[in-house]
This record gives sequence, structure tokens and C-alpha cells, in this order.
Amino acid sequence: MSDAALTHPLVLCIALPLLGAMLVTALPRWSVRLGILAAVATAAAAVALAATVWQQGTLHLMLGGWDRQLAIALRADGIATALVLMANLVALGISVYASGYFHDRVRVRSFWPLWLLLWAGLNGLFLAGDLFNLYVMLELLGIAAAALGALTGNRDAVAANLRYLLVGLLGSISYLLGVALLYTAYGTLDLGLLAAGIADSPQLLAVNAAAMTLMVAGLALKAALFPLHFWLPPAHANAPAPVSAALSALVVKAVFYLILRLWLDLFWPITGMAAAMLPALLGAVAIVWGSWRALRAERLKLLAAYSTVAQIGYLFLFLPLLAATPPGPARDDLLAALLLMAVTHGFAKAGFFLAAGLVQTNAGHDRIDDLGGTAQRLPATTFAIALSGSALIGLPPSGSFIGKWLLMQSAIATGQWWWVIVVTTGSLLASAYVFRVLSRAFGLEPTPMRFITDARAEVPALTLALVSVAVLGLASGPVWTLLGLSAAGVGA
Amino acid sequence: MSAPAGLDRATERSRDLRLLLAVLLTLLGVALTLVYLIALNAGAAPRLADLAYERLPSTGVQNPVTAVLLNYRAYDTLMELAVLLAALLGIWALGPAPPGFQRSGAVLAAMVSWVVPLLIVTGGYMLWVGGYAPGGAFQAGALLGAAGVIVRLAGDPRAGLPGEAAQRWLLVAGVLVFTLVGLGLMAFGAGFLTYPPTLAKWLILLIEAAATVAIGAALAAAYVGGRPPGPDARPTAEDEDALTPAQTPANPPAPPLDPRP
Amino acid sequence: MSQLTLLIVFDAVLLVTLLVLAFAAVLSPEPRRAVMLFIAFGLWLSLIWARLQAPDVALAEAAIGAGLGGALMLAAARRAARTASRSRGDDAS
Amino acid sequence: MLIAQFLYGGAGLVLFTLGLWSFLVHEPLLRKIIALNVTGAGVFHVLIAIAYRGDAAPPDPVPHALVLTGIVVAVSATALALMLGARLQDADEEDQTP
Repeated sequence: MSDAALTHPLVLCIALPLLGAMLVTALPRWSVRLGILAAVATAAAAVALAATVWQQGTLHLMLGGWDRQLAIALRADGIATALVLMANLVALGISVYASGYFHDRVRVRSFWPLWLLLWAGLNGLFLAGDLFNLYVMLELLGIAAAALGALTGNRDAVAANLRYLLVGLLGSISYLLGVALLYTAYGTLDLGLLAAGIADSPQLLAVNAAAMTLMVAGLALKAALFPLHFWLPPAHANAPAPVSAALSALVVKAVFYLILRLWLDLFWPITGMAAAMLPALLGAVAIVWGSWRALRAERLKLLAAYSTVAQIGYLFLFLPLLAATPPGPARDDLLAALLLMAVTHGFAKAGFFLAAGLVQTNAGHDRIDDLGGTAQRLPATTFAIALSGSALIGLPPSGSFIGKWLLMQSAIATGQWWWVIVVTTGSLLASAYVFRVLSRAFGLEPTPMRFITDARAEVPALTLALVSVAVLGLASGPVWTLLGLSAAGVGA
Repeated sequence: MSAPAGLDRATERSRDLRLLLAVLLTLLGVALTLVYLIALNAGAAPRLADLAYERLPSTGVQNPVTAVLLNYRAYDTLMELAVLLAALLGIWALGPAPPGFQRSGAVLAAMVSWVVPLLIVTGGYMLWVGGYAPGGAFQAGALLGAAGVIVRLAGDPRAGLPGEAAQRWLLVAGVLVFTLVGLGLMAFGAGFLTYPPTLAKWLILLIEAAATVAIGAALAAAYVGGRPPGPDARPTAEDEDALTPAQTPANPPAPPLDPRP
Repeated sequence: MSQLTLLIVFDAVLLVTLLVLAFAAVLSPEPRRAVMLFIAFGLWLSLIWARLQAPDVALAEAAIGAGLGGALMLAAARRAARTASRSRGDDAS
Repeated sequence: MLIAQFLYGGAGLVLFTLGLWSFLVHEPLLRKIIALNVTGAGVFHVLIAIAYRGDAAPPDPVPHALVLTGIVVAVSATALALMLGARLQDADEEDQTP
């Protein structure tokens, strides 16, 4: 294992938040300081990982140094690295925000260990190369997320997150049965070996199709794909703001990432056009339905939660387009567009929820109709809502503008023009719900004060929103480069 | 829970729905069974068994299941300990433990005084024997947890666990030792959780001992069902000074019913 | 041949009992009874796993799955029964 | 393939389906949790069945380890779900008493 030093960041991305969680649990008195320290260290490890992948291409590590069948693999290719980088930067922003958000000592001490465990689970999920290890990560995410969501302890939050926990458990058991079937047929859990096995065994179509259905259906439940989204709005809207941001921006996205991985890497011989149509149709309904409910929502956080249902829908629209595009630059562009939309939504939705949380603590409520004067009282926060809202709509120069543009272009090029209607409708509804919030926020009260009143809370929200609009839109080139490093690994 | 009148149609509809679901799921079961039959005949027969036995001599243990849990797939076990801890921290976040049951009679107390030490000794034996026979950290931890449940049933509100500060260290022991061993091996150039064959036996035993303590503490604490009562407990959930040092405890420690030798 | 038949009959008895316990646990509306049946189901499951040469897992299932899981569920069932009786008392008063 | 593997694995699939059905149709939390545990036990049963290689050959230890991990995960989730349910019950009682 002479290359151990070389793969350090891969392990550190998971070990550091885990270690941080242990220290925060054991030394609750220093939880904020230790928690921030662990957050910074983990984010640094993620940046180091991205830099290493940038220079050397896909990283692969067999833990324990055993044969490939026996050991658990960690791997980081372009897609995984892009999402790890997004997740860790967003998580750092959420951590800074959270360090000032909770005041009750019991909540401070409950939040940090669970948050760092969730973070370890996220990085573990993005970097795992083993089907059963992915199951453990899914459970870690599900349990930590439900526990964090119920942190406020009020009745609605507990009820919503209990439902979230149960639904998530059902989803992961279904996933596990799919894993068991694959292990029965192929005798391995390694993603790469299984992909090769499935590609070589068209005669096992029934097994492959059954395993795919069980796994993808279970994960769609956890990713809140319409009509399995029913648990998401109450769970995300009732959690504390930093937790809502993490759940909506990161956890759901991580589950979608796993679906994409299974779809493209593992089951690509059977995920053709016919298989891709159903999730895409459900995604289309999710876009319209989620956006419509967001428009009708009475509370700001509920609006953001329904908007997540819609945004997840967009990601599923890419599946039939990817199926219809032959491998080559056009397909890479499409994949990069998908990634760009996922990453942009991660930043934008986190920024939106953090800003919504500020509005809520400042105004004592988050009813949209009574937000008058927020723009004057919290100019920076309102600006953050406007910025992340424009990324949710897909206005230029946000990253999702480019993503949606390529999505529509590809829909026309492959003759699936109907998706263009769905995307346009969704974008129109999104602009309606974003402008509804902004028009209420600019109320009376002409008392202009400082732009930023509470730096520790407002700067993270504003930064995340800015990244989603400016950085990702104007400098989206690196996403393509990162993908180019791993394009060979997809579907090959 | 009480059903108001006028729900007849609804109950009838729900009965139809149940029946429909039963039929659909029966079909699903039949389909799954067929698929399972095909998968069994796919020819992957030895699967990982032969390879796992072939590599067994260099794992440092003779029990193949322990070899998988703590060597081949040690990373899974590490994350699984994290899952257990996450569930317990989630329980703690929900509030302080409910008051224990009233102290029970002499018969139960007498039973506790010999069952609990027996469970703990058996747990230690399980831990040691796990290297070459059925047993290991999980079974040993479960026995410790069971001892905690019995102590709790006998009336100790803390299920025999120490105060909150010490309990927190017990709970994190498993993941902490596991991660530190893994990172230490990586620092010495062996790779994360890659044990040198000469040290493997002792490193695995060290990790298993810590994991046993953590699993036992976590299971017993989960049964207690909330943040621990006792000197370190914070009685109110609404105190605001998040960063001030802890006050000195006012109430005396809980009655001693500590079964550990 | 007869030995093989005997073995299959033995397996069938084990499995039928398991399924009966599972159905009974799932169909029982009374919480305490359902939990008791679930614990019996877990113990029977560990017996079968021991027969399938999985003694490690059998031990863990008996201790963790049926034992501690059952203890947790029993506490919850006791809670549910207490609440139910209290709410019945409220109705009567 | 062994007959025992098919028989025991098939029973696991019956348990999976039974648990799924019960989870979908029964409302009380405890019944849902029992249903989830039965569903999970079904999957574990399939794994144990494929690990079995007859009484002559030693069984495959990898699925055994997976099931051990799964059991601990299942009991963790059960504990958290039950405590969330208890908390919910407390909140409902507080609503009713005044």
C-alpha cells in the first residue's frame, strides 16, 4: 500500500467528521468550538480531495488491502467529487450559521454530534463503491436526519420526522432486498465488479430488472419522487432552519446521486428509453405539482420544501435524454448539465432555507403574507432570498440557467419536445412563487438600517446564494473538466 | 382512537383496499420467488465463501464471521457503530428520561444480584471467544445491554450506567478507538484499517473491547429512553446560557446500584 | 432417501411455525400480545439460523433483535396500554 | 442450488411481503414497527439462506456479517422510532388534559 498517502483525502472526508462527532459527543461543553473545527477540517479535506482528483483523475481505494471482491472500495470520480465539494462547502456554511442559531444548551449539544454524523454519512455515501456499505450509509443518513429534524421537539416536527424515519426505513429495506438478489446471482457487492457481471449476463434479465426495481423504488421513496414525496414538505418545513437546509439541499440530493449511479453505472444495460420514461414522467408531474403547491404555500419554509419536490423532478427528466443520447460529447454535456443543476440547487436551496430561518427568528413567524418590511429590516437576507430564488427559477447567469438550457436543447435534439413544455411551465411557476415572496417582503416601514445586521447568520446565507448564481453560472467550466476526467468511467 | 359513527363506508373502503393490496403483494411475492430461483441458479455458487476462508489465516482471527466484521469489512462495522450512536443521540435529543419504575421487591433484587454479574462475565467470555468461535463484540455488547435492562427494571433509573459525563465517553469508545486505530495505521503507511498480520489479532481485540463497551452502553441507554438522570443531568430544557461552564451539581448522586465488579 | 425426506419435513415444520408466528404477530391488534408474538418469532428465527449454521447471527438475533428490540417494544406497548386505559377513564367520567 | 436454500429463502420473501402488507395497512405505530422488523427479518432470512451450503461445507461468512450489521441497524432504528412515538404521545396527552 505505497499509495496510501495518495488516497488520504478519500478517507479523511469520512474519518474527520466522524472523529469530530465523537469529540463533540464526549465533550459537550466545547461542542460549538469543536464542531466548527471539525467542519473546517472536513471541508478542507473535501477541497484536498477535489484537488487530487483534478490532478490525478479517478481515485480508488480498497480498504484493508484485501482482494477486490472481499474488501469495501472507496472511489472518487468526477461526479462524486463535484457533489462532495458542493456538499462540504454548503455544510460548512450551514455549520457557521448553526453556531449562532441554537441558543438552548440542550439543543446545541444535541445538534452538533448528529450533524457531524450526518455529514460523515453524506461523504460516505458519495464516496462508497460497495452496495452494502451504501445501505449502512443510507441508514446513517436516515436516522441522523430524522433525529435532527425532530430537534425542535414540537408536535408537528416529531410527527413529520417519525413518518420520515419509517418511510426511509421501508425504502432502505427494499434497497437491501435488491442487494441480496444481486449478491445471490453474482456473488459480489463491489459496484465495479457487479457492473461488469450485469453487463455480461443478459440472460439474467429478470434478476437484474427485479433488483433494479426494488432498489430504485426504495430510493425514490427516500428521494421524494412524486407521488412518494408526501413525507417531505412537513418534515423539511418543521425542522430548525440549518437542518432544513441540510435535508433539502444535501440529503435528498445524495439519495438522487445514488439512483443516478445505479442507473448509469450498474444497470445501464437495462435502463433504456422504456425504463427511463416512468421516472421522467413522475419527475414532470413533480415539477408542476411541487411548483404549484409552492405557489399556494402560506409559509416561507413550506414553500421552499415544495420547491425541493419540484427541483428533484427536474433531475429525473434527464434520464430519458441520457438514454436517447449516444456516448460522446453531447452526452457528457448533458451529464454536466444535470450535475450543474443538482449543485446549483444545493447552494440555492441551502441559502434560501438559511435566509428563511433568519426571517423566521427575526419576525417571529414565516407567514408569507405578513412579511411586509422584511426587505427594510433584513436587506442582506432579502437579497439572499432574491438571489437563490433566481437560481431556483433558472434565470441567467445562475448555474441552473445553463442546466435548463442544455436540458431543453437536448430534449429538442432527441425529439422529446414535450419536456420543454414541462420545464417552461415549471420555470414560470417558480418565478411566480419567488416574486410572490419578494413582493410581500418589500413592505412599508421606510427605516433603512445596515445591510448586514448579524454577520454569522447572514453571511453564510448570502454566500451560498451568491455561489449558486454567480460562481456556478459564470465559471461552470470546471464542472466539465471534472466530468471529463471520469467520463470514461460512466457506462463503460 | 375512538371511531365516530358514520365511518362504515370508510371502513368498508379500507377493507377493499387491504384486500387489493394483499392480492397485489401476493403477486409480488410470487414474482420475487421466481426471480430468487433464477438468481440461485445463476452459477455464482461459492460466492465469497471460498475466498473468505482462503484469506482467513492472515486476518488474525479464526472465526470467519469475526474476520468479515472486523477485517474484510471493518469499515461497515465502524459506520454501523455510528448508526447506533446516532439513534441514541436522537433519543437523547428528545428529552430527559422518564422516571424509572418504583423499586421492586426483594426477589427481583436478589435475582439482579446474581443474574447481572453472570451476564457481564458471559459478555466478557463472548468477547474473548469471538476470535475463534461463535461470539464477538455484538453478542457481548448485547449481553451488557441486557444486564442494563434488568438493572433498570429492578429500579435503577440509570440502568447501572455511570453519570452523563462518563457515559458519553463509554458511548463514543467504539467509534473513537476504531477510527483512531484506522487513522493510526494510515499514518504509519499501512492504509486505513489495514492491519499488519502480526498485530491484527491484538488490534481487533482492542477494537472489539471498545465496541463491546459502546454497544452495551448504547443499548442500555436506549432502553432508559432519554438523557440520563443523575448529577450531570440538566433538569430544564430551556436554559439559555449556551457557552457558560456547567454549574456544580446540586442534587446528590443516584442511589448506588452499580453491578460492575 | 428417507433421511432426506425426514430432513425436509423437519425444515418444513420449522418454516411453517415461523410463518405462523409472523402472521400472528402482524395480525394481532392488541399491542402487548403482538410484541410477545414478535419476540417468539425472533427467538424461533434464531433457532432456524442456528440450524442453517449461522450461530453468530443466531446469538445476535436472540439477544439484540428479539431480546432488546422486544424489551423496547414491550415498554412502548405498556405505554400504549396505559394511555388507552386513561383515555377510557376520561370517557367514562 | 440446494432445496433448503430455496425453501428458506422463499420463506424470507414471504416474510418480506407480509411485513410490507402490514406496514401499508396498519395504522398504529407499534404495528408499523413490528411490520418493518418482519420485513427486515425476511431480507435477513434470504441472506442467511444463500449463505448456507449444506451441512458438509462451511457457510459463506459474508452474508452472516451483513445480517449482524443489519440487526444492529434495525434495533437502532426501532429504538429511535419508538421514542419519537412516545414523545408524540406525550404531546397529544398534553393537548388533551387542559
